Amino acid sequence: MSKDVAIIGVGQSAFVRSYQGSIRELAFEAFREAMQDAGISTGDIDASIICSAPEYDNQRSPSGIIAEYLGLNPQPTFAVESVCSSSTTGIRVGYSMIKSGLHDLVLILGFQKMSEISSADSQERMGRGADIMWEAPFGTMMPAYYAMHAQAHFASYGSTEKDLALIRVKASKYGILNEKAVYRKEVKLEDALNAGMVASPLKRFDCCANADGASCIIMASQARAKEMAKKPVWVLGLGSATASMTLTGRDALNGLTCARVAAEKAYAMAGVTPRDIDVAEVHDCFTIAELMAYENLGFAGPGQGAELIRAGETYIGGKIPVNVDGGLLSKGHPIGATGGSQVRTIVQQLRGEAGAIQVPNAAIGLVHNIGGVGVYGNVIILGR
Amino acid sequence: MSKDVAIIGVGQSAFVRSYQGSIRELAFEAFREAMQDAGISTGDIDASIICSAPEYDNQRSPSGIIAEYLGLNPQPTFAVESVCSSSTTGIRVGYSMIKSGLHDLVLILGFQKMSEISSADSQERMGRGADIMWEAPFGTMMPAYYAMHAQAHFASYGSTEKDLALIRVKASKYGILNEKAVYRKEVKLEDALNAGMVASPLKRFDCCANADGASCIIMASQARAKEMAKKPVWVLGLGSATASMTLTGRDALNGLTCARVAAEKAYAMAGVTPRDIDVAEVHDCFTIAELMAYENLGFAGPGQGAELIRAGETYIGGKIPVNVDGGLLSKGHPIGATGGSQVRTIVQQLRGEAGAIQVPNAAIGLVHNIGGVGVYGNVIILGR
Amino acid sequence: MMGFEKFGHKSFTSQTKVNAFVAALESNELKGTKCISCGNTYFPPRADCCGCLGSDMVWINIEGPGNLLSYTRVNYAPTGFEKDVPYTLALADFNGTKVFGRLSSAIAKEETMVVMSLKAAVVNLPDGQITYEFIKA
Amino acid sequence: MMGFEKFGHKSFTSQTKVNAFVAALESNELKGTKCISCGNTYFPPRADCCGCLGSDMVWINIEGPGNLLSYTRVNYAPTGFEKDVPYTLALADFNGTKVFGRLSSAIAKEETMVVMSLKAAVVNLPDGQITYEFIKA
Ligand SMILES: [Zn+2]
Ligand SMILES: [Zn+2]
Repeated sequence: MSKDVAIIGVGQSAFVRSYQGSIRELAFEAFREAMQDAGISTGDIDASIICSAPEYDNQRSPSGIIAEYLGLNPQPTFAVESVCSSSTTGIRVGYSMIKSGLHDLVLILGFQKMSEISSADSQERMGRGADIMWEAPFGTMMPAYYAMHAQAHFASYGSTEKDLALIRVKASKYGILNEKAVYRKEVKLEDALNAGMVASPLKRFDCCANADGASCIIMASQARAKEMAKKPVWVLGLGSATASMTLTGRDALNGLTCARVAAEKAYAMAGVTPRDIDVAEVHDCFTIAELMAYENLGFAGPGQGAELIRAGETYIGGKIPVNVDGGLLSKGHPIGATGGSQVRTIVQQLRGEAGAIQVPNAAIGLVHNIGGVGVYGNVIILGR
Repeated sequence: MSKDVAIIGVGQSAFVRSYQGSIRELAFEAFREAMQDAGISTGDIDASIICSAPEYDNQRSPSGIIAEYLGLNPQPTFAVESVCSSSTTGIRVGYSMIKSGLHDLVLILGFQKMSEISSADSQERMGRGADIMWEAPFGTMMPAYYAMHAQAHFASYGSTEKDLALIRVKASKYGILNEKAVYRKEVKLEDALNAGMVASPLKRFDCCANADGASCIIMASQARAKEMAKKPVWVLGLGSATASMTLTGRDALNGLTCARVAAEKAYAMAGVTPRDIDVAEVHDCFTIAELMAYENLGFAGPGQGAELIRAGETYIGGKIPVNVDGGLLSKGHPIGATGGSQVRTIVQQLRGEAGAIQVPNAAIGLVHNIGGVGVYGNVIILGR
Repeated sequence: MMGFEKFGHKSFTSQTKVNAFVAALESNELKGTKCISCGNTYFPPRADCCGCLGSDMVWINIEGPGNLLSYTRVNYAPTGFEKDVPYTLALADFNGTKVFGRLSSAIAKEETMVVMSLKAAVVNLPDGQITYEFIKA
Repeated sequence: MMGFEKFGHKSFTSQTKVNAFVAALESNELKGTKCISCGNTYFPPRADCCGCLGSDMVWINIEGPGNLLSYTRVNYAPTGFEKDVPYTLALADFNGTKVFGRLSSAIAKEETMVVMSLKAAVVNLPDGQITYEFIKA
């Protein structure tokens, strides 16, 4: 467990339905918070990495315009993308650039203004999210793919719609406490179970909402972190993996291979096991995604994830508190910003600065961030 | 001058006006050549980095579909973008991932199928390439920006339209020899000077052509490179820098700050000077870009670049041969693939495998790849 | 136009080296490809083999019966598919080759279940497009 | 609609915290912003200061005369600007503040030259859009 690269600053804008400003102004909100958190100025930043799903922007190559607005010229900047996991990919790249010695301080800015394009345009892009040659021509969308995973999980393991609803109930409980979340109302079990069907067996409350938002993470080399940060949070493990984009290339749909492989790599690098994790943020774009994450991350054995939520073990006070900031289900899912928001929550937990949602004595935390429907998987293990 | 990371395989598709296949099939052409060049199989690759300007694709998140087609699951993959310099950004990231110890073998695949979208759509996207708030509303395009740099260079230093034409004449001489180039006809000085004006002072032959194409570079750690490669080419220096996207934020238009700063960093890392460079590939999307590159890279003093081309010093046999593969002006400029193609040329030169365009005894080579109009600049120094 | 734009309820791309897939559908056959050099088989069909880097492929038939691996009945659709809702998307296994597509609307909601036996059938759509769907075996 | 879509020969984005820029143009003034905390000035105007991370800005006037730094007369244009060609794009310096825009078509090609003296003038376009251009000082 080496402590070579640390996170020294975190920031996030409010996640909102429709941000009333430009993407550069949205990015600035997360940037300012992270810079003030780290206590540094723009001249300290050696490079920036901008993370987003570019099909939502009218601006081509937004990394250039955002780096300019943040005052980060002439330092290098570029964009990275792995759809919904773009900002944890950015963090993986930032880690590499620091560990390799190219840079000492790297800023990772994730953003998405999903409302930048019209709703019709958005519906059009959704249709192009899967393999456009072999799957999109049948009329596919993200909820449908996750629904097929849910159906397969139910068939393999006997999990139920109620298990999924229980996950949403937990998300809403914590979402109420998160002032940066887009959805802050209680969802009762019966509300979740009685909601309209989107793609069977997923109903309205099984799905997270689109949102506009930005997140910002500042990473530093060991030397700079020790010099600058009161409470550095160290990158202990990083794992990344993929699965074929087309479902035809996958072994089974009752879990996500990319998450399982990424987790194995992250645990091995950190030298820890699932039992060592005190608090986790998992990618719950749909309730079924959280259920599969329990198993793919080793918090439960294959098919035993439902028992965790039934027993309340993923609440604060349980064996492994998961998504105690409300998750994507409550916060909303501004694609490029999501992973950075998850990392921010874990950093605050490990610093003991999480307020009402603090998991007592959290020392090791985990982030699980998935791009596409199990196409890209990033797992990050952080420690204080 | 450390030899930690090497290039062990290079490949490129033909660059053509309109590729008659899918983007995955186009990518495969460069991939196959690089894999055969390196003599490895897909299981050897630890991660892939896919480089393109995404606004030309109908496929969202093409990195997933391309990695799948190349047989690179479950290894990590993601996209990087800095417009026209995307694939050298990919190489910089690949270097980091290897040097940091995360991976041993990384594949960087750059591609662009500019003909994937209609010509009208392409014209529409061109209008969104600059700052969409403050410059695009006036009707800007890439040639206009480079033309303003040309006008400023002429005003500052007395360079002329004829100097630019001489650069195109050189490009065409070598383009004829490059069987993968899209433009393989001779351009005489008077042809270049008499061609129609695009954006004053730039005329038709001052501009490179759009093209479809792919490039592939395989990088390896020192240990793997020594074990696997007969003629590894080492990454000696990497420099990257930016300038504001809006012209209003720049000091002067008679050169590109991002290139000058990137070059300084690359020379410092490699421990060499401009005089040590035996052969260079520079980003000649427009003739003026090559002229500015002479100065920004230190091959000539500020304002003295024109003397180099007037004296023929950038031909093979001259002081510093530049773009002896025909450059972007002859090869075409498939945005995401361009930097990888430049790197391939230098690798072949340093291996002594460049055939008709071989610069005798080339030992140290340089690549200069620019994204946008001087927004992103990457300089890479390679040695055998 | 290359021919591939004819495939599917809505097409997103027209150019591919495997557009003969559409001609096969027109002859009522669902086909994948097989690499001559190494024997790897592919569905969806591919022009290139990532196993051996070869590009000499032959067409092979995907034949039933197969089994339903998973499915979902969707009530919302992306642009261009609105008039089709609800429809059921499915993944089926044909002797180890997985195929993605729609389940025939002739299969009742109640009888749709994982592992049910299926075969693929070509469907000519009213607008001239061609596709395939899964019907009861 | 926020107001910013009114700026320019063609607009690409409507939402910004500095859309009062358009109202200033309507009052015949070209404005940038100045940070109250640190005094940094910005053109184009910004809502946030990257110097001190503050977001309290006041509007300031950009006043002439300025000098032409560079220009180009374009014969091709992107979608939406086709009817305007040829037109001349330019960068000018107003006492250290650089401004990008078009040169007035009233300035003849022959008299256009780097360092010529200019001032900015608001232009109301026939379709209701508003912009500015550079005219002879
Ligand atoms: Zn084969
Ligand atoms: Zn300030």
